[in-house]
Amino acid sequence: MASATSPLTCSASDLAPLLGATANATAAAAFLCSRFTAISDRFVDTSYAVDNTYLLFSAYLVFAMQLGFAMLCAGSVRAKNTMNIMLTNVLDAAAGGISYYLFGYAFAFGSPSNGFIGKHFFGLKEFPSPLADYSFFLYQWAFAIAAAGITSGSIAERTQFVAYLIYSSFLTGFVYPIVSHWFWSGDGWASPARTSGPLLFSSGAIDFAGSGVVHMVGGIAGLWGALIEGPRIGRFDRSGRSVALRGHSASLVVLGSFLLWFGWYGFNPGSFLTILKAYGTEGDYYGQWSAVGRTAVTTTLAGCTAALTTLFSKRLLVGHWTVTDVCNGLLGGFAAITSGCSVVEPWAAMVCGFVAAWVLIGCNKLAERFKYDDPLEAAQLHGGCGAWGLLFTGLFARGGYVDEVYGGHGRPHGLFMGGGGRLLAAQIVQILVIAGWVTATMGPLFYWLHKMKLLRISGEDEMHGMDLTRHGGFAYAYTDEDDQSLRAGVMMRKVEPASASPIGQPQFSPSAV
Amino acid sequence: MASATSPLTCSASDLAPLLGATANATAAAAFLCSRFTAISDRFVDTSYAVDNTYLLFSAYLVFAMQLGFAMLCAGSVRAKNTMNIMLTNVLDAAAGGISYYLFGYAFAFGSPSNGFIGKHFFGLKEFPSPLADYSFFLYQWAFAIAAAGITSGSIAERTQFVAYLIYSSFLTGFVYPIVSHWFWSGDGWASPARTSGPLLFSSGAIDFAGSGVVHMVGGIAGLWGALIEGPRIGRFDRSGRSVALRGHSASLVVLGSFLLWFGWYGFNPGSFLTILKAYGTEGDYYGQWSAVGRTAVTTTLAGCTAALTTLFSKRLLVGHWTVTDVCNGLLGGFAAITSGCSVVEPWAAMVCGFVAAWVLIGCNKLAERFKYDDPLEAAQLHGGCGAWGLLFTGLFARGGYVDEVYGGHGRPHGLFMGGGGRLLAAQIVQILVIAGWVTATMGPLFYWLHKMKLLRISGEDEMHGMDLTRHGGFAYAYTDEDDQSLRAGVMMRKVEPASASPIGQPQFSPSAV
Amino acid sequence: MASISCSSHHLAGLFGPNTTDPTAAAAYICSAFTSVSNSYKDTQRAVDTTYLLFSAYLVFAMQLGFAMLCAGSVRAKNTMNIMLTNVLDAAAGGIFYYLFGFAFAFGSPSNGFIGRHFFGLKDIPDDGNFDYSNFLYQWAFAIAAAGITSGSIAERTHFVAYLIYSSFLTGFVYPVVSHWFWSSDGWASAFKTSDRLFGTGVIDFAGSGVVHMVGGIAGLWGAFIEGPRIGRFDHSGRAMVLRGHSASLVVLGTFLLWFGWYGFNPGSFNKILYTYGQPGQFYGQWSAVGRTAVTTTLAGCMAALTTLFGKRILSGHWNAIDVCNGLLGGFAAITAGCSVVEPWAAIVCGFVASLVLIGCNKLAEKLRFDDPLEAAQLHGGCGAWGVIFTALFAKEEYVAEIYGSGVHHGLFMGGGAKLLAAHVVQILTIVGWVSITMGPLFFILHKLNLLRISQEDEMAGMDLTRHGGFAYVYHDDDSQKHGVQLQKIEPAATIPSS
Repeated sequence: MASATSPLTCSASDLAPLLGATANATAAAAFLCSRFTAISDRFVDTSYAVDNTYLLFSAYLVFAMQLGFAMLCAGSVRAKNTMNIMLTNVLDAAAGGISYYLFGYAFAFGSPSNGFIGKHFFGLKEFPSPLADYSFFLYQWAFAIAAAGITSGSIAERTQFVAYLIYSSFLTGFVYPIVSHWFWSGDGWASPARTSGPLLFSSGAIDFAGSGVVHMVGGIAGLWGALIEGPRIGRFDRSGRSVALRGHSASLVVLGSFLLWFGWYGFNPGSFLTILKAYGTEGDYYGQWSAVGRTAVTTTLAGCTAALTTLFSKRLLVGHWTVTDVCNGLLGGFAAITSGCSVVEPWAAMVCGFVAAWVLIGCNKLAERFKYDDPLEAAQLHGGCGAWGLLFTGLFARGGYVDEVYGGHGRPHGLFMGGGGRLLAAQIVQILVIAGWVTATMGPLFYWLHKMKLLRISGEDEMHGMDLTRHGGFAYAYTDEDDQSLRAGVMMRKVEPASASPIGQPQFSPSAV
Repeated sequence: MASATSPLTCSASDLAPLLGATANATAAAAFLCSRFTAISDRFVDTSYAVDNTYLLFSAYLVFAMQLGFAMLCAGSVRAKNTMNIMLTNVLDAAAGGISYYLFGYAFAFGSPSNGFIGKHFFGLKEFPSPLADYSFFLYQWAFAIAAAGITSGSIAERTQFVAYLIYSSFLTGFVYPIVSHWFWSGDGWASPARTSGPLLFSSGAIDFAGSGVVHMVGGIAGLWGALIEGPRIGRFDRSGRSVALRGHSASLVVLGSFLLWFGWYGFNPGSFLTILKAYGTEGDYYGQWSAVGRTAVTTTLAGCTAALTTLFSKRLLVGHWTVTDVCNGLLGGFAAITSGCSVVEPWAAMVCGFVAAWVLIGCNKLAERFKYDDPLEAAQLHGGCGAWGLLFTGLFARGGYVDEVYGGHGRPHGLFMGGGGRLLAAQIVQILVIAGWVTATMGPLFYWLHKMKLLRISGEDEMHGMDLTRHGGFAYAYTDEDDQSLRAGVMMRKVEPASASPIGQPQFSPSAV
Repeated sequence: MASISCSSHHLAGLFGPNTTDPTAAAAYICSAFTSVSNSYKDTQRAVDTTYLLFSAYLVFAMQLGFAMLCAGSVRAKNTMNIMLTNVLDAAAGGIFYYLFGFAFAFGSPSNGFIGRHFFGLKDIPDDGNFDYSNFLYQWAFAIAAAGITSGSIAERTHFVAYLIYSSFLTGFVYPVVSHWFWSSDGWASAFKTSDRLFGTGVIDFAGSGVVHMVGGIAGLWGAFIEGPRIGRFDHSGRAMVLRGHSASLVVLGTFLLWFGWYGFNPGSFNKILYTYGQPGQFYGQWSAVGRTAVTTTLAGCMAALTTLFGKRILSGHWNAIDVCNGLLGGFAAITAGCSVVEPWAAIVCGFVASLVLIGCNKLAEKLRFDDPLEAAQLHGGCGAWGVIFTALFAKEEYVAEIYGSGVHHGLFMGGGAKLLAAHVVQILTIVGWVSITMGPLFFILHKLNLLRISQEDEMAGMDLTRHGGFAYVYHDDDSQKHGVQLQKIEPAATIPSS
């Protein structure tokens, strides 16, 4: 704002002498200057309105990703666990909303603060301020719940619902906000826009929309959860060979993937937060609006390249044209470009997507070898491709774009673009720090839940599916025609074996459906 | 832009003599004028930001139509081909992204160029320019993939995947961009906004959002594909009677139709590209923002009328209230209004929708008579209703609106609105040219694929469904509980009848799921 | 705009005779200011229209949400039927609202009861008050009301009855209610310039009463007159569960509704480029819009969590469907007050809303009232709570910013009871008006045997008997066709137990 308004200022004491001999020079100058001040104020209003419109609609798109996650997860698990996984996705959003309001946002962006954790705006107290508005809170909340959504995929189909509630609140309310404070807040120790101290390696880590902050955090948390729980029953047979446990609906997987793609246009371009900002001279056709468009283009190209690479690689490796693999490849490309989307050229985005597809394939091979079971490939996809994305930014970030987006001149940029190794060093530090922090917090949590027997469901529950045993029934009833009550009875028998009547009455209230 | 900035210019050399006797007239004038220049620049920035925000979010909505197509197609085919059709929709978007980036956009909008084909901006080189920004590229890409999506519906359930990849790249990368160059680029020979030569019939063809450029191109390409392939096995019985091959999920059809409706609000109103533009006097309540709203209203009313007309007609003709038919009618109304949405009155949109519903019903009758099989009625819907839409614009375009949208005074407009026959003549030329061009390019391509035995799958594959034979398995697994591996084995047996073991090992790698 | 306006007469006086040509200089400068002012007006309109249009698109997406929610909540055999009604809500609503609904609602100037201009969008746009974008936005609201009602009477209603009530509701009943509370001429509107109800008028910002209660109460009468579905209550009167056929569609629909609600509530400001107090401040309508999105989110989140734990205690399950309904109940409740309450109050609103919903459901069960989607309980009950909630918790500062001074604020916030009185009147009026219009309509349809389908049709499912076939064909191999589907109707088929 400040830079935009300055040349419009008008000082009556400057203008009056210029008008000098007029009848009432002071009054004339005051008259004119008051008009200019009014115009300047009007522009301030306009830019607030435009920027908030932009940010709010971006936040809505990011929120739509939660729907995408829900559908992707639902389609990727077996039908008997659909209700369970969808419930966790709804609660990510709901519990995340409350905890991010109460303290998560304060930990992340409560400035002024130290480099480690924020300490203002608990419960949105003294909000809004000139620095942050409600739309920014909403936007950040949508990001926070995305991280928890990623993790839920890794531990799907075998985790107790209570464990889910605990880790989700902890991740959204504490682990994730602190990471976002480090890299995105003006006070964060590794932020490239740090104002309260020197930049890390004079550069700061560039994680524009969160390959590390969101995707790696979610992916590594999932990695530990899935590792501690062990694979699902039947995922590896007695001789140790891997057996595919197919999801129950490819339509839902495609629906979810497209919704995530749709929402990613809020995630990446939206991370500019404002759109009405000139770069360099005012009145020029090139400004932040153009950079926003470029970010949408790089995002698109990275995903497209990754999808095509996956298609042909899988055709060669497996022999099938598989839509679910293509969808995962696509998402891997998006997760990778998220870090550098605003500071790379479109052709570099294609490089990013190409490598991301191979990173994902490699991680999946590795996971299979180590008998690691992740129903949604979430750790591989968001952890692996997210880490590649951070490296990619350190290699391909273009100097001019970095200067425009983060301010300053001659900032360190990508190694391959002639910007030296400082940015790359900062990116590597970011990868290590995120991996370490999430491991140090989420690892013990999952281990403790495991020891308390709160993490994994019983083998019997797992065989029957959690929907029957925990969530009041199966998600689908396509074939029940008139034997509805019979079917409900059959299902309930499984839950309560004591029920004597062959056609048991449903025990739960009708409104439970 | 020009209209917004011109009256705000302030020339110090004009103003200084007027201030004359003041102490320092030149300095005072320079002072004042510099302020006005700053204001003018600020308005330029603001309008770039507002217009880009508008265009980007419109592009996101148009992209959501790809999801709509995917769901509509998935629901309209039989369950055994669901994976196949969804994969083609994902790849439309992905392959389209790459090819449109590399050369499609250059062919379409690479100005300055000749009337036939563009020749700049390959790989977005020297982009952005004052004429076009990244947001415009993104918007046009979303349009390009829509055309390919239409065609995929016509040839669903019986086409080899490789054939699909070939025609899709060719259509998105070459056939469609050239058509869009003719009618939408400032250099195009039939463009109503042509700047590099005389307008066709002093009018140019008005195809505002692409009834012809997008829908007819996709529909006619599909017509040739489906015609050369022939109908699906079982579509017409031995005595030649038509047998309905029902899609597997009406829910997906409705989901897809609503998503397309949602996305159409980006497709039609978004085609204005800018929203901050005054018509006539500045500061008036009427301007492009109002025309954008009117376009959304005409779009809505055309679709609504077509849906209702279809509902009652089908009730009379068939005896059922059929939701899938109503959805198709709705989409037919949208495809028809797309051409004239910005230049007709709301009441005319209702006429458009009413006729579109009958055009679709007529085309379907005709298709049945000629034993033409199009699983999604795509050729009838997008080709037939699209052509009607072009005629409709030639009949009902209102003079005042045409002048506002395309500039100029007293331009030829609709025949029924007293605008003479020149616009109608241009529209008829457009229909003929598009039909001819697509036939001349896509017809031989499909024929060549047919001769190379690359077009149609084998009868055996078609009976089993492509999901099993080509895409690694069925899209749905609702009932598999613990006999997962057994089931997978059964499925694979169909592919490889040699497999002897009763419980076959899945042949595909676990990461394939 | 006043402060940019420039009077060349006044300015020429200031320049005085020493300037070579003071009149021309002043005119020159002032014309520049006038064009600045005009450009600014254009900018304002473009920004506000962009905002309103995209909000309208989001609200429209709610219709998709309703369709998916309804489809998932009914049995598979009635899926085509319910989805068709949702498509037609939007389509028929579009035509009727264009022809006269919008005119009844906002055709000003008019009396307090009903509007009478803009039939068929004549004279739209009019001088900056109403533009096409306003029509589109209000249309999306109107079809939402009809969508609510369709849920209540699902699975047992004649399609023709559906067409009749839907047109009547969207074209007449709903527009009149929205005229009362939202038009500047409406007798109970807080936007009224004088003679406001109890000196304050009703604050129903985005329509807990106008949209949700109208839809919910219409559904209540419909479902009440039709009676419960076959098999919903057994011979001894105990409630049986008729489970919906797809929880995935329910969750999909719920998330889409949540997504669309960001157009419904924050979008109801209609404008975003509007200053509160002094221009040039960071705080203005753009901030209030953001706050509204936040209160909406928090109310829904809290209601979902409360329902989760409440139902766990009551029924022993972690039930996704119930959580979704609780969530929507929270949204329906916050809709009235979303713009004028603090975020913490929204949490209170959501907490109570979920208890209201649970209570209403218990009551419905006791009274043997069958509503397949809980629409009457959810939209009627939680909507009414939302109207009350606003009268208790509306904050003075926010009310003044949005409605101007003179409108009262919440009882618990020290604003006295006048607002509460007005809101109680709103609830009673809406209940009364919808009952005397929709009640007789449903009763006539019932008497003419146009309301409820035959028992046979109901058992077989309407998709087979009325809509040309079942919605799903998953296991069609090559012998597909109607034979397999029709077997399901013929009870000869044995069902292998799962």
